[in-house]
Amino acid sequence: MVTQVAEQEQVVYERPRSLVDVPTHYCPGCTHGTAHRIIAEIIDELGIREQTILVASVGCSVFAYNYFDVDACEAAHGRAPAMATGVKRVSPDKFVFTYQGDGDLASIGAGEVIHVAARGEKITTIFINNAIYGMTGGQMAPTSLIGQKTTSSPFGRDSDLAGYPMQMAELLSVLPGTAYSVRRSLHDARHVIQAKKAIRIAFKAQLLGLGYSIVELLSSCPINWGMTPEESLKWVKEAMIPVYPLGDYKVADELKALTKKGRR
Amino acid sequence: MVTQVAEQEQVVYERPRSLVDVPTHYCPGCTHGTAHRIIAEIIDELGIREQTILVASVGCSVFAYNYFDVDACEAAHGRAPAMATGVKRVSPDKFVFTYQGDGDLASIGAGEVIHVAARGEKITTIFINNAIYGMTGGQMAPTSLIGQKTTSSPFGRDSDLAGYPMQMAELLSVLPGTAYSVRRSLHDARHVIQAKKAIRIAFKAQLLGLGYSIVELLSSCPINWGMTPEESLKWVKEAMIPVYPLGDYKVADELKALTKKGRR
Amino acid sequence: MPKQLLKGNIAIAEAAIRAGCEAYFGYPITPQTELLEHMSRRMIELDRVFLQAESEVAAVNMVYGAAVTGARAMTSSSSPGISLMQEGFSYIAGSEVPAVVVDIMRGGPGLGNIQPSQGDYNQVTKSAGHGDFHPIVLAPSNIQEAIDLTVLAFDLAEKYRTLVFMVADGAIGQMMEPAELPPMRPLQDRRPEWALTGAHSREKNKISSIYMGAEELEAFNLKLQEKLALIERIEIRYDEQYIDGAELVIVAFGTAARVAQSATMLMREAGLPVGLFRPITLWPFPERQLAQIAKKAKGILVVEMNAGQMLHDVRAAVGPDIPVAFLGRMGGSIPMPDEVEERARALLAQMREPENYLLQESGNGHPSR
Amino acid sequence: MPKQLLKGNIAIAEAAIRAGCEAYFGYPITPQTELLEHMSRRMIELDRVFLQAESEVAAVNMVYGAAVTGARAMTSSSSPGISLMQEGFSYIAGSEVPAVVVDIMRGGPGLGNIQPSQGDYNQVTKSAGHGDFHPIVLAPSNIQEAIDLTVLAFDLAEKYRTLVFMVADGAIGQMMEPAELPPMRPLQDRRPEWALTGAHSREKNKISSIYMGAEELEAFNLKLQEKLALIERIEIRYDEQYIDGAELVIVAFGTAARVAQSATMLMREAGLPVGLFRPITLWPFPERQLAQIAKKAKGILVVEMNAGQMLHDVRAAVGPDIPVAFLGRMGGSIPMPDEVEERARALLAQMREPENYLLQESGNGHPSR
Amino acid sequence: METSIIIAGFGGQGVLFAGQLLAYAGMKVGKHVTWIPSYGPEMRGGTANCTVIISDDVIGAPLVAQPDVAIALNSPSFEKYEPLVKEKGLLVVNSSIITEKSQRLDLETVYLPANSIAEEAGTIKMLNVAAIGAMLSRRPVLELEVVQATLVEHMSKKKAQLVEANLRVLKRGYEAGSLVAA
Amino acid sequence: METSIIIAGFGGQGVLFAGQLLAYAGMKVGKHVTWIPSYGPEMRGGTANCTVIISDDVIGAPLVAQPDVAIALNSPSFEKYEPLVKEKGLLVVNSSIITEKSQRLDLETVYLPANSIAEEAGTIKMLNVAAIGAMLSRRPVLELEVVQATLVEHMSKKKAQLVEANLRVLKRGYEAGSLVAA
Amino acid sequence: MAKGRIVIDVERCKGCELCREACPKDVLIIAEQLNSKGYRPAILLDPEHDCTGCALCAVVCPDGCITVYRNIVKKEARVHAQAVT
Amino acid sequence: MAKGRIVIDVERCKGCELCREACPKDVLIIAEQLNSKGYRPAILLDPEHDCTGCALCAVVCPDGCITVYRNIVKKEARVHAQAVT
Ligand SMILES: Cc1ncc(C[n+]2csc(CCOP(=O)(O)OP(=O)(O)O)c2C)c(N)n1
Ligand SMILES: Cc1ncc(C[n+]2csc(CCOP(=O)(O)OP(=O)(O)O)c2C)c(N)n1
Ligand code: SF4
Ligand code: SF4
Ligand code: SF4
Ligand code: SF4
Repeated sequence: MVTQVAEQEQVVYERPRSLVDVPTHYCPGCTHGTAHRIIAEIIDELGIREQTILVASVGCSVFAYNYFDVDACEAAHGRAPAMATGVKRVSPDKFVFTYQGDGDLASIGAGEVIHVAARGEKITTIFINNAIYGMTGGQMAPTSLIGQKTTSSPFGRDSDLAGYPMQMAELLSVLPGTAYSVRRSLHDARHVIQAKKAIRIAFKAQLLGLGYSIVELLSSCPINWGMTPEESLKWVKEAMIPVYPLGDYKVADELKALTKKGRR
Repeated sequence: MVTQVAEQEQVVYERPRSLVDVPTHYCPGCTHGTAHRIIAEIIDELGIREQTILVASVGCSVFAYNYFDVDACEAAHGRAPAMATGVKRVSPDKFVFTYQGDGDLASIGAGEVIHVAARGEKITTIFINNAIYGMTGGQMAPTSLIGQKTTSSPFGRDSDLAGYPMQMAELLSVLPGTAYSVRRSLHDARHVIQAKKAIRIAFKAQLLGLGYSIVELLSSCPINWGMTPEESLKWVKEAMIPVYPLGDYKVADELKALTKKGRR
Repeated sequence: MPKQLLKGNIAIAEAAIRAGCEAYFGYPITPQTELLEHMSRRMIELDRVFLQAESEVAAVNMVYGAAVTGARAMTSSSSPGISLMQEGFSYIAGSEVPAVVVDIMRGGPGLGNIQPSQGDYNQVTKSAGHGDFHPIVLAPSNIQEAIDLTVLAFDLAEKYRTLVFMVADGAIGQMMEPAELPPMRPLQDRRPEWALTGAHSREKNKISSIYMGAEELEAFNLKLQEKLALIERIEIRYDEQYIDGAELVIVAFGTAARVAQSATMLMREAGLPVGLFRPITLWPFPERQLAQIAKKAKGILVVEMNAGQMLHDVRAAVGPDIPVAFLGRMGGSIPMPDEVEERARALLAQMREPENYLLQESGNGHPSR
Repeated sequence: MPKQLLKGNIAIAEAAIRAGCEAYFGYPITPQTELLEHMSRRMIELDRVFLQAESEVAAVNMVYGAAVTGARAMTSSSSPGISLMQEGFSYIAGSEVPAVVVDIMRGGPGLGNIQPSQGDYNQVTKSAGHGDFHPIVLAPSNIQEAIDLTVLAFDLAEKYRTLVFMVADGAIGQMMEPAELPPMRPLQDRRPEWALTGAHSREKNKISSIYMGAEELEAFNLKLQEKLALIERIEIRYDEQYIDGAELVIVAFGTAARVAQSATMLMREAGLPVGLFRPITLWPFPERQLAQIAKKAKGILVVEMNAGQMLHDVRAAVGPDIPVAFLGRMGGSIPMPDEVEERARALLAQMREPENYLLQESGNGHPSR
Repeated sequence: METSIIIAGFGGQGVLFAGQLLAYAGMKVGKHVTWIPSYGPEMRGGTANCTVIISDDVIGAPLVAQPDVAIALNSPSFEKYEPLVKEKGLLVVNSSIITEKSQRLDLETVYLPANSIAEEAGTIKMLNVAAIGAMLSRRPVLELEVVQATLVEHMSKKKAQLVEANLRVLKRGYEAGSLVAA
Repeated sequence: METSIIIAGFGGQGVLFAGQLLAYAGMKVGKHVTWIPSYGPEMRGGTANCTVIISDDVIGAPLVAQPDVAIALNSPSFEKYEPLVKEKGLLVVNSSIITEKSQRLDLETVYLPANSIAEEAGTIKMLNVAAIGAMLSRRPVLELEVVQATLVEHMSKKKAQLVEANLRVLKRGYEAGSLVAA
Repeated sequence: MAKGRIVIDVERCKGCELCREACPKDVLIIAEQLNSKGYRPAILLDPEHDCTGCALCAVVCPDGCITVYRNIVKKEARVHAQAVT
Repeated sequence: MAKGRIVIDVERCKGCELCREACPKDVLIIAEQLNSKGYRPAILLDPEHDCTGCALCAVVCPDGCITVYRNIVKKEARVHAQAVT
């Protein structure tokens, strides 16, 4: 369906250079893909592709290292922050980021992420909170909502037995080594744009050597939620945001300026 | 040196029943001993000795199970909260507490303690913060102070390389499953008495089934700090308290009453 | 109970429940997850303990906690998760409490993949953690056996106050077969007297794996070794098929044994002198039994879904006098019956002209393909 | 360099530094801690990377992270910590990056104690994690050798892009002996081309242990097994003493070998035909070399500080034709030379009246005392 | 006698249920059966498949390199399994969405417009049942009646109202199968 | 010739340094030496000890069941090691704080008031050096001069001003050792 | 003449319909025929040439299938900026 | 006659001196001779019978070596209460 391109036309949106030109394995409508795209857009924009090292994690994003056109490795489940610490400590001039799901970061990896924040490791984490374990087929995550039915909480999450949703952006903001900790959502265009802004600032936090930065992104899992992509985004907006308020929980003074004046 | 006891005399202080009558292996002046004593006093006072199960941890308190006259087990390093979860889940009618050092709880065991707090496990933790690894001979702990010289931070803890002191009482108070999270100190009689008050409330929190309770106790390590017992308590007061402010960080409403009116 | 069409993971979970499992702690991992999922429903319905732990490290230590109170506790995982549980296993062994662990093995090393494998043989039989101990390791090769061995696992764990593993590969975890579940057992009405139940009108109980003095720890280890020796004497289990007159004996366990069985049947029908020896306890390994059989045979073919791990135990058992060949598939590939038959026929041929034999024998444990 | 009186842990740390170690990540644990402590001073002085990790799990994954960038990285721990690193080891093996690990073994299982032990033999040689792989395992028996093997460890790790262990017991970690340190090597000036250094004017590099398809993962495993086979062919190291004319050959490694050596010397002086065979690489195990020696001897005595772990490899190597006895101490007890001598003399005597022999032979791997 | 059947298609095409239907039916008449799904990343988006073995005696491997029967419900499956089917084996092709044709002369091939048949006699979702019907017409491993009875027993209660439709689709698939020229 | 020496006492009594002093001295004159401390929980409060072996050829085990020499600086050490010393071995007892006497007739025993000697000639902390002196007087494994030289070399700089005192204490210990009746 | 135009990579499209949802002008529909992956891709249906090239569809597309073109008209530069920022 | 009196378990005492520090009346001193553990224990030196039985020494003793006795005098009950609470 290629059509003539008129002279005066200009491209106002296209796939970012830092995304490899292959189809992803993500389910239709899964916003993991959206997160990938905006991260790649920022890598392009900041011109750091050739100095970036991605530490992928274990979850549906396990193949992220195939999708980003940057040097990449694959950590053990939950250990991406530790692995990224190893990478960064011996390569301080590189830009190092982890991409982790909520099972990976909040459950098995809670200790490691707490400690990179406590140490103020100069790395960045993009944290995909979809309130469930996607890869393994929809079990309860520490981020699942009270009452949420999953394949391992068939009667709905009962706080008496399974505890309460973990608000990681808030928790990590308490630690002194954290330079930037915010929560955004991917449920519509406006929020995607805001998420992208936050990612830019988080990346800059590392480039400025300010410490640990993390952006929590509320994301969808249509398949395991048993919803259509459209219903999923509605659920993010109406069910998740009330439990996971969007906002800035820690912003180092050096970054305040950036958050203010718009796009750059 | 037994002397005649006059008729009208009364005993106003003696070793608690719940402490086994053996000498401890703790170094002279180490306030681990003080913590043991006041815990045992509360166990006696609440009359729960026969329903108590202690989950000891790995640290200088590794032999705590020899000192408390209660059923006890010994967890792997850092895993006391997980082990206590296993104990409590199958014995909901028992009183279960862990006794952990700062290396055990804040370093290797950070993930497990975060999760008992997130789940609101009905267990209690007595957390001994002595800003160092005692058992292994004085290495840096996540709680060591900036500039503190230890056998693994010979030039003093440098936050650029080794991060910042972790304030666990504050961190754990953020999690919804935590019913009670406070910090006390053992550096003088007045504070020991306050610490004992806090332990009483923490224990009641569990007995009332309110969720997870933890009392962080600032403690001394004369041997590894290279100080006399007396200097050590001074250091707790003057160096540690400024970094680890004493206070109540989370007190469930049901407990507010207890904190108010004095002793019982 | 009538037979039902049951999925391996679910059959094991339900069998554990009927065997009186009071507490399950686990963490999701393919290809084991349905086991945890079944527990998440049934244990809650039965008002028993189910908890999805934050990690495998936490899960095994929760099991340890439940076990010291004398409760029947279990966990399940797959290869990477089993690696994370090693310290916990060692503590459980060091404090002699009963516990049951199910390992539905997948392809390794590392993240590898989630396809069927037998790559954890050494990890579970030789070293489930630091220090000198062995868990009892049971290896079913069909769903019915998986059910029966699950029940046995709890009984052995309690009888010897030891760690018992049941290991199967992803294929057994994922497949469905008709099988019969055992009746529901009543839960134990009270806890053993060594257990932690509160020092109520008795001396306190202590459970730990610490023995600071070298002498005490050695004494404990000697006691532990005696127990293991006893288990080696009386708990060995294995299965034989077509062994009479078998010149070539195929040795395999789990899914590999099913495959070998198909091949063996076909070859026997074709009149070839082939038999099958299937260890059911991987530890203790049926060393003497296999040695006996080897005496009568002319050659051995070990078939595994790994690089040749049980192979070492087979070699040690049968000695150098009889040639041992190896057929191994790795990374989630399952050997096919014709593959086994082809190899077996070749070996039988070679037995007639032994001189070529050495050429054909696979190196020490490495797949010949 | 002149000889210095050096403590094992510190000698190993300093040797690693001089071998060009760029990054150390570890967690304190007795009897290994001085190694970490030395690193905490020297690495910082040299402006290299030292980081006390929050746990052994984190430490091994930090090493993994440093290793994928091509940096010379290492960690060290003791038994319980080594158990916690198993998943990480498996990932490192699965992605073929070089890394060095020091295990100063202590008494197990569980928390056990902190006294010298060789109880991790199986864990490091047979199964350092899930899946099919073996690290190279070096076992020094004195401080000088510990230094030399540390340097070798880094070279082998890089040469084969593999995991290399150096295992010693607490005695070697804690004792002081005169030894010579190697000269300081310059750090490598640039990273290998497979390493992650940023996709600058080249295609991106990917390092992972995932091979989703069974075929791919099997292909990888075959490649890995070939590499291991190569190592088995050319990297075997061992030491012999008084082997000529030895009727009884004592087999031991590490501290047990030192003890055996004292005993052997004394017995030789007394004119008894005793020799010592000391494996230096525990994996690959000097199977053929030992088999050769066994051919000429009448009996074997294996001495270990565990329940008889290397014993299995010795048995497999020498076969059933020669009797193999075992002397093992556990839980931190170190066998004493006279103990070994006593046992050896008894065995020599029995060799003259073989009929009693079997009675005397210790069961499979369990200490006879 | 042992028959191995591979059923493959997109995630949504009811591949696993179709396989279980056969396994349950086989069990009903006392045969040995195994059912094993492909599992794992294929779960995401891609294709799913399962292998069913129905046999008169004990079944060894639950998986086969070369199935006696392959039912391909989409093109990727056709491409993957068409070459693997045993000589003289049966290949059922969902011609509604698979345009390719098999070049193998050693196979018995049925081109079944499963989607349309299902849509006509029931709902498009039942295309899997249609394919099963067609297969049974060519390989009477099990009697149609047995499969029908099994269908009735095993359709989850909430789907009960769909049973009739499924039976119709099964029948039509069976008929179509026997008609369609090889 | 191989001599094994165990030195034991309270944590603060300089047991480990005393052992290293001998090891360094042995090394200085080209002998084979090993030094190994007790480590671990004894660290807490309790007693410490170390084993030194000085030999003309390669040393096997760094630990011995029965030492040639035992230097007991406190009662627990006396109780633990007095029975273990080899026949005809040497036992040095810090009589300043050890009241017990050895019942063994097969030993050479020196009761040395180490605390008082140290306090007189230097500071009480140097009691370990006094004991070494006494031992050397009975077991000339090493020349006194060598040990003196080693002491000078190895006393950490900041303690330099104490060297003289230590040398005095060493000498007095040596003299006392040769005087005190066995 | 439309202000904008989009090109959808139909082979990569998974038919999640999020772009259709996002489009303020309703110029996107889901095709009848499947692509080779078995999905029904989104396609541009723009009879009245309503596409403004606002790029909202591209912003929400999880699979980065959409390229957006627009005729340069001063006053719109801002819109665009904001849209892709 | 003193208001109070303490008994110290000298064999358990480790001579840390914390009780001496805590005592408002300075009636505790450290003994010259070592106990069997090699520690110099604290002992009660109370010539002027100054010990009030306030129990502060016992409250700070890490090793629970001190038992405190006091003559019952109404008005002091409160002090005690507060002291041990
Ligand atoms: C040690 C270990 N435990 C468990 C697993 C299985 N596993 C793979 S991904 C995953 C969780 C994925 O959920 P999440 O992190 O939320 O990411 P998502 O798939 O939802 O994007 C689990 C438990 C594993 N691979 N390794
Ligand atoms: C898995 C494991 N890692 C390390 C150790 C060694 N270790 C024993 S105690 C300890 C830390 C003790 O410090 P802390 O928890 O602060 O307690 P403290 O001794 O200061 O009271 C360590 C690292 C161990 N026993 N197990
Ligand atoms: S399972 Fe969920 S998280 Fe994973 S790719 Fe599919 S939709 Fe996305
Ligand atoms: S080392 Fe420190 S913490 Fe441990 S007992 Fe001694 S003083 Fe207490
Ligand atoms: S959002 Fe993208 S993937 Fe979804 S339908 Fe539109 S173009 Fe296709
Ligand atoms: S506080 Fe206790 S241990 Fe310390 S000196 Fe006083 S009585 Fe002794």
